[in-house]
Amino acid sequence: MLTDHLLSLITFLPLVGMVLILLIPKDRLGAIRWTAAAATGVTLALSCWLWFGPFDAAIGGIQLRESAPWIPAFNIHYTMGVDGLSLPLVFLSALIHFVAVFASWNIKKQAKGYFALLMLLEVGVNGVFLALDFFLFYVFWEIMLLPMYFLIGIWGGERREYAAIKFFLYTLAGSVLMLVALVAIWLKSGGMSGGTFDLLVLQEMARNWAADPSTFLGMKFTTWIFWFLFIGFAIKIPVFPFHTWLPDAHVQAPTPISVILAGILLKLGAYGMLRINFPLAPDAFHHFAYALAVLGAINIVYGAYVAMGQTDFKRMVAYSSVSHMGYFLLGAAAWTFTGLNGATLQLFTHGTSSAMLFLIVGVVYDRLHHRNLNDFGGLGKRMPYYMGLSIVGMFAALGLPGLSGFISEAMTLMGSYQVYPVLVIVSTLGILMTAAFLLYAIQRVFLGPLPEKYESVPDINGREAFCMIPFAFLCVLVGVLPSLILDKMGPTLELLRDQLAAVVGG
Amino acid sequence: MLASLLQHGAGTAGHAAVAAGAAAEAFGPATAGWLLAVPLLPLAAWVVQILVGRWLPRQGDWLPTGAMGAAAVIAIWHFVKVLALHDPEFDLAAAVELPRWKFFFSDPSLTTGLAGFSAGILYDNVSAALLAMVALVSFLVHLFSVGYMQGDSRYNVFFSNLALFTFAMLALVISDNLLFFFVFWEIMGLCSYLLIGHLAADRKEPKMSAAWASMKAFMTTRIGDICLFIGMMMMWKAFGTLSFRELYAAVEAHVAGHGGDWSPWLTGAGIMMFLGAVGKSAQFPLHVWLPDAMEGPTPVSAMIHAATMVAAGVYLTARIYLLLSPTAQLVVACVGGFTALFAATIGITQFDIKKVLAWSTISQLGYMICAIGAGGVAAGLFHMLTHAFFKACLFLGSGSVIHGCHHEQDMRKMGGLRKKMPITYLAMLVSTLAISGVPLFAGYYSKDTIIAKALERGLAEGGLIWALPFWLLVVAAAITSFYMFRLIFMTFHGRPRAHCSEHAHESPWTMTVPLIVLGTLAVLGGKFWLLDPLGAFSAGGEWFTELVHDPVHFVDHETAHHAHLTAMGWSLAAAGGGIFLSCLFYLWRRLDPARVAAALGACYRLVYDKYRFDELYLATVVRGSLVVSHLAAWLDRTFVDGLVNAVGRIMAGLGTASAATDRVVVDGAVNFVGEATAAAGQRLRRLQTGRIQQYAYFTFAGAVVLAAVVLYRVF
Amino acid sequence: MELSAYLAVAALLFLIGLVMVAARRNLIYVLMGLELILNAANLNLVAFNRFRPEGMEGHLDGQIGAVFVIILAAAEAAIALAIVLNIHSLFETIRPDDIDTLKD
Amino acid sequence: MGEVLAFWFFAALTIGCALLALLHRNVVNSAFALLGTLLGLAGFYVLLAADFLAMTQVLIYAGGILVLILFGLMLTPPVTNERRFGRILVAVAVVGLGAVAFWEKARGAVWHAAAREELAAPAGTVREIGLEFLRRDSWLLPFELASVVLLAGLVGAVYIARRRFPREDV
Amino acid sequence: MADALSYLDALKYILPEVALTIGLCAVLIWDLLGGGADRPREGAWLSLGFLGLTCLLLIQRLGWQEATVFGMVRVDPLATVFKLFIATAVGLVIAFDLADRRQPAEGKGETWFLLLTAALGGFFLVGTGNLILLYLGLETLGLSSYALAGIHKRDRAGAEASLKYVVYGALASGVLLFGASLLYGMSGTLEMREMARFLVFAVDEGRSAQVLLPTLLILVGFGFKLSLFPFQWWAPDVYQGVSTPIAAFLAVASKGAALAALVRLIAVAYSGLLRLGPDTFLPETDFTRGFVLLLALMSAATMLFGNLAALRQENLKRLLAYSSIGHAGYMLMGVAVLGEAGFRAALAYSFVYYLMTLGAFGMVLYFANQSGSEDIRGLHGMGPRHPLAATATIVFLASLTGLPPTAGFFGKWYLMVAAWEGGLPWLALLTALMSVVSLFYYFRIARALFLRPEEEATPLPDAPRTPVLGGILAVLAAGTLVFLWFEPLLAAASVGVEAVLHW
Repeated sequence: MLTDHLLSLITFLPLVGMVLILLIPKDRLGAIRWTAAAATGVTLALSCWLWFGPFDAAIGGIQLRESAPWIPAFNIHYTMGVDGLSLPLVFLSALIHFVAVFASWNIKKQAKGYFALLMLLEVGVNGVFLALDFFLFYVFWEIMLLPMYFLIGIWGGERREYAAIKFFLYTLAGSVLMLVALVAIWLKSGGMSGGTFDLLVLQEMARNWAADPSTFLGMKFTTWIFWFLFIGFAIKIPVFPFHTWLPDAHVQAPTPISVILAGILLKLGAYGMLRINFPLAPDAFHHFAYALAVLGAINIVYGAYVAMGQTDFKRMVAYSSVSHMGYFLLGAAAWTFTGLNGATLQLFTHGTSSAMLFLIVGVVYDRLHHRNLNDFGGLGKRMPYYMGLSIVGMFAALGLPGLSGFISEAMTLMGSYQVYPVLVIVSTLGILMTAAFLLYAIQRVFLGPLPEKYESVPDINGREAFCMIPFAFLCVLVGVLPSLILDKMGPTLELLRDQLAAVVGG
Repeated sequence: MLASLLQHGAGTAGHAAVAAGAAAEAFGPATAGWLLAVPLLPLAAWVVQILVGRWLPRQGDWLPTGAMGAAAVIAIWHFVKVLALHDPEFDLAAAVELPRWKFFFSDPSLTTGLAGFSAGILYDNVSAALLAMVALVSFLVHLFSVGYMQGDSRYNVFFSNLALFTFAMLALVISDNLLFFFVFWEIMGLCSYLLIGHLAADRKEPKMSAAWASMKAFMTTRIGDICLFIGMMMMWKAFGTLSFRELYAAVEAHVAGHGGDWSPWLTGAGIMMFLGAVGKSAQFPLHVWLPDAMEGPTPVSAMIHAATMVAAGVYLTARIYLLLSPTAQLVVACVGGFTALFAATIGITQFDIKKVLAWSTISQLGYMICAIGAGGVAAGLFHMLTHAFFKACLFLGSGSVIHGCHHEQDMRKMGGLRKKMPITYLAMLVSTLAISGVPLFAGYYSKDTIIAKALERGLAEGGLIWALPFWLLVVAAAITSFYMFRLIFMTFHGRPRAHCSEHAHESPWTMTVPLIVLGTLAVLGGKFWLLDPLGAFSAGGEWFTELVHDPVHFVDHETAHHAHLTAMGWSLAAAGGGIFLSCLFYLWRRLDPARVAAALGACYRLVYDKYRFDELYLATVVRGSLVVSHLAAWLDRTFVDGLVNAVGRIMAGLGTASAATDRVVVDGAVNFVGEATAAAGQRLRRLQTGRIQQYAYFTFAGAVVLAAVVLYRVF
Repeated sequence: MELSAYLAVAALLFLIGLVMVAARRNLIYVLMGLELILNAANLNLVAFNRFRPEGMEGHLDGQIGAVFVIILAAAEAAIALAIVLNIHSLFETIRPDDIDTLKD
Repeated sequence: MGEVLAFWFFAALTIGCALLALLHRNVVNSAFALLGTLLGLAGFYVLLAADFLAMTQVLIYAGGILVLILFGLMLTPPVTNERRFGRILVAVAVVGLGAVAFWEKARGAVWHAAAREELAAPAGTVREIGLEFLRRDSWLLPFELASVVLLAGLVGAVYIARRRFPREDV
Repeated sequence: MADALSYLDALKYILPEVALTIGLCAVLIWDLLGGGADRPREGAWLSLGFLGLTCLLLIQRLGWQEATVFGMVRVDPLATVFKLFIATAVGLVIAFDLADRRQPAEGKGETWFLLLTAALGGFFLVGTGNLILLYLGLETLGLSSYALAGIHKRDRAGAEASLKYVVYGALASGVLLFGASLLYGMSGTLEMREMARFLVFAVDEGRSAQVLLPTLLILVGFGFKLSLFPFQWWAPDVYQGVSTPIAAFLAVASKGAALAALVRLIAVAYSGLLRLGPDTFLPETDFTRGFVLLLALMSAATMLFGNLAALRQENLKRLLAYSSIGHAGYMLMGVAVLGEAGFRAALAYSFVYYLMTLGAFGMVLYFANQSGSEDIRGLHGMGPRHPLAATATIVFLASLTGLPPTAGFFGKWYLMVAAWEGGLPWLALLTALMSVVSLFYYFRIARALFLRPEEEATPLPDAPRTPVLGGILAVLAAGTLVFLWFEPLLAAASVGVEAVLHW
């Protein structure tokens, strides 16, 4: 019984939390917080259970499928399902939102609204990962926009309005492209007479579309939808040159929101590419894979260089996300088994490490109220535990073996090298620069003499440590035992790769 | 060349069956467990130490030290067994069933890519010797640190990092594949970063220079690491495996398949992988980090220079030797030889006692690398081993000196410590004799073999360029003995030249015991003529070269013998010359070094400034990267952001633009008729003028345009 | 006379009405122009009613429609004039161009 | 023949007066010119055998609406310089352009599905129209609705045009 | 069929109209008896009561058989649904008017009366197949609206708005009438249903342009009511000038009625020239192509104008006026397809539009009550003080922008699909693009509400609380949000279109 609707539960439990929060009087802060914690906590527990319980790692395809008609006029169904691709991301989402609640413990300004929006955000994110109906996917996708807009816009930093609207406009532009593709795909699949949104069915149909030589304005149908979808998702990832919303949004967002943004929202674009973009336009993907790989390489190198040039700690971390998401694109574009696994694992590992980095920035910002890297120094003296955790996070981010980042980056690069050796070699420059700016940051924040004004800075407290330790633990765990996750993903990704290979023949 | 390779392979196969039986007898099924315990003991110690070390008695220093001690005992015990076996082709995997770790995927049905990857243990003669050496030296360094690091504000952290460092090196030594090799290799990079920068986070007086040095070390070695990774990827792409054994076979087959020709990309891959060693072993041109790494506490220096970091590079070069094409080998040999000489020249000019030792390390590493490049894998590794003993001894000795001199490192302020610190003096003297290549001391044997191997290869290949390594090494040998004795004389002889050295005192037992042990090994490490008078483990005491054979022999036995004699002559002459010159300058004071330096002028300054490589890199690589990154950041802020936003602006601007068009068009029309200039006037800014009749005009006009478009387009 | 002659007159009236609405700078003229437009339509209705096809004679729907138009014109004129009077008392002008406080 | 003459007479009257109303400087004169147009139209209606309508036209338009407009004229001040030929020309140009565009395409239009040459003799329509207004399945409902419209117009107009500052009345 | 009905049977069909007429008479009498000046609320309750009765009667008639009564009144689902649309909208407008604390007390009786009259006009407008009755309904609606616009006779802005409205409206309806007369001439009948046959003949004979001319002229009238380009000029000025409830009335009730009538006119009178769907294309004629192009161009221009001009508005009502222009463009997109799916989408969107636009105007009213200002500035920092109304506002804004899961998204989705499938993909793309543009100005409102600090809020010292209004907003927001309802909306639109297409 529970397993029948497990996915719906995971998706909509936060919504229950949101309703409960809205019912609590706004001056009862404690109740609001604990309700949020409980809602996300139970969701996390359920996703853990999903992981260890009913999910069968041996199956590559969709599991625990739920389906019910929703809007029959358009043949829209409420279809949910999980496979190896979505499982780790759902878990990550649940974890990050759970942690975000605790990271938000200090928020007092309109706390009720804040936590309610946070819950709504989780609904959208989990829904996107679990939806198997394109329309449903789109709806969940858009549900995330509003909460994010307000979470940045109300609780953000000095330029929050600008950042919020920029985020909103960029992502909405992407969504609109996706919407256009959605309409086109639906009509192509039969329109009012027999069209479908079922992603699995659409994947089957995509083979015929790929074989269809007719063109519109000189481009095949699959090419059109490929680019529409790609740009839509690329904005979210974000891929150069659509990335400029990200630093602004990150810098202005409050810490927990940055954590969510970097930890899970960026993954949505990537997930969308693997779930929808590439399978629905396999031939176009095959044709343009090199361009994508080039974009990925640009992301890696460019992001790292720009990060090096930042003086704002958070901005630097934000650009590091740009750089790290480039690995995904590179690995996915290569579409080798290793590359694909690496790229997908990168989503998870970057989720943990970047979440940690933003928590790190948040801690120091809470204490010193600025983020200017050149104005820190010597904090290791007063905050040894903080420094220790930071080092774990930063080295995980720079891809140190034994920590999670290395596994995914190494797999991505090795997998991609088989297809795009030159690009991979260029990308290694990004690895170098990543190390450079992170070490430089460590040095400027923690090492050297401690300025007088920071003499009384306290070390991290239990709550902050509680937020960071799960991520640190995951960084180490995945770094040492990547098979924990890869085993779950492998069959699905192999299936995915084979499906594409069946279309493009190779 | 190829024929010899094949021959070698055939010999191995024939021999293996016999040897495996003996090995299986010697090593029981629990061997893998024991071997894994060697790295895992320090790892466990690290975990405990990092988590709760602070609250343990004595801040837990006994924990890693004890673990290391146990690991050393295990490693040496197994090494002794290997020695007793006395089988040059010994490989544990052939004898005993070893566990394999399916790292990426545990699902066997996934057949592609890294899914098939698994990691195992590689325990052969080389690993065995190295494992024992690393474990022993590391243990001694731990022990030394107990004394040396007393009072450090992050005592517990230091020990945990040290334990992790050791773990990485030990694990690296027994890794049977490039990927895991790389993993531990990088973890060592992290530890070196943490340890070199140990004082940068000191609670009392953090040293910013240590921070810079640690970053420099990490970044410089990382350049090499990335090259290594690229090399790995090239190999993996071509052969689909990263296991050393399988790679040897695959490359052999590949070369055989191409009629004995090495594909250019193989040369490239080899050089790439070697560049990893260049970074880790501080070879030219990535040598710049090592001298700065002296910012770390002295035990760390000892660790890095003797047992871990730099040794890993040499070990890597040895491991991939069979993957290197002849061209790549030449590159390796030349880089090594050049580094040996280049670093030695700088060593002459330095005054910081640890800096001198650092440059000497680089130089000695050059020897090892050069040896491997020249085909003397055994020689290179042998030197690595002996060097580990005497260099660890030298470093710990210098640490002892520094400790005794209240953390003074400038040799110009020392002098006359011979009497105040006799144990230290003796240990260091012995080690210096060893490094200088004085016969009967450990270094002599290994160094001698290296020079001989370089000569052999030069003879075998012919040509000028292959002759280069030999001469580079010989000159370097002379310089080495010169500056090493300069160090001894300046530090221990003469009169105290400063306050600090006057009040020097001998170090506590935790520091002297390691010195004694290492000093002993510096004497005995080369030949077992004292340890093993009966020849139980080796015939003639040449234990290492008997145990580890070069995979390829380039010349016949006769030539080799002659070459050996020639090389011995040259190296003895070089060592003697160097010592003599040193005595002239610093012991007998017949020559004034200051005047010579002044006479050399700019040349001297250049060498003193380490050929200004730091400045060069700072100006090009570092500044260049920074400039590019700032440029990129600026570009991103202004241009890329602007570009995409411009679309939005155009959108918003359309409103204004259409209004502007309208201003022109509507105004123009109205003016053309000559009516209502005043009415239109300035207030006609936008279409929404608020005037109902103008709305009517716009409506008519719009309707007419629409109708016209439709009528004339369709009909 | 034939039908098209009536239609031409109606069309001319219609155009004159349009021009009057748009071009004269007095609200009273605007109202008069509106009346002209309605009358043009009425003329159309009546003329078409008269020239109906064979077999459909007798129906007076065009004429009746015109009656309704006249009624509506009266009501419209009443309201429009009331509004104009109101405008006059608030703005002291009935020049349409002067009544432009609402604009961008 | 008489019919043709009458047509031309009424046409001249209608269009001429309309043009006069459009172009005349004085608004009162324009209003009276409009009267000519309306009367001309009444004449057309007579020609078109719509006697009831002609009467209605004279009564309601000439007698009602026009008087209303004249009242409006009296209650508002004269506007000076309200005639601008340039402006009229622009309007004529714009409107004419549309007309010409359509004329170009619609030339030779047969506007009626089957316009007859032979017209039935005119007969009185008053009774017919009266009956139509009261027939259930014909114009009864619009007729009732018209009363509501007039009521609405009345209420609206009266409310808006009523003297708005009652305090000044006192 | 219609003739078979007895008088009483026929009367039963128009009972809602009868109830409304009685209601307006009652309100008028009540006002004449002096109630309007002293007890405005009673009149409102009276009106609401009759509107409620009307709605009940309409709901009762939802399932009835289609019929033509009194010769020219068409009672079918399209008419009934839109009568409900109008009646409920007028009811909400009356409620808004009651809640509007910034209006003078005088003229209330007239306001209620005129609103009911307008509703009656709307009833006939949406429920007739006769051009003259359609004109009559249009004018009843229009005349009442003109008077309503000027009902605050001491307000200069209101007076100016009413003047613009009446001039522009009378002009437009005159042009419509002229077009209708030409159409009458071409077909010899005023009944749309009979007209269809003649129009097909005419087009077959190659007289497409002759058919297009009256069509264009008729579109002027509808374009005015729906504020389509290039007939939209009045809308911003008028919306800004009139009181907020009346603006809501103009934006919703008047526009909805006009849309339904337009759909009926096209679907019936031009039924021979329609493209009924992807599979049932009738032979495409010059006329069809021209008509589609005309409507599509108008739709595109309307969208562009509305959305672009809204970008820099400061006055909320003016902003909403431009936004409603943009939305009219979206709705016209459905009509432009000239097919069943398109009509259905347009009607469905009008329901969505009803919810969110009424909500948006209610929001303006609510916050103007608080701050005394109708500018965006007046909203600053209001969000946290009025969480319910502000949250509802966000829902409306999201819906207006077209974000899921609000009804606005589903409506837009339907329109896009219909347009794309109907051969106008570029128009669908433009709609998508316009969504992004519209986000920019809609979320200036959200920004003002929530992102500006609370300290900036400037509530009037004696700002009255309007809980009822808040409640209405919440209900509308819930309606906008519960997207699962889209299915019934779709069904209603479907049934309505079916009814007219297969008449």
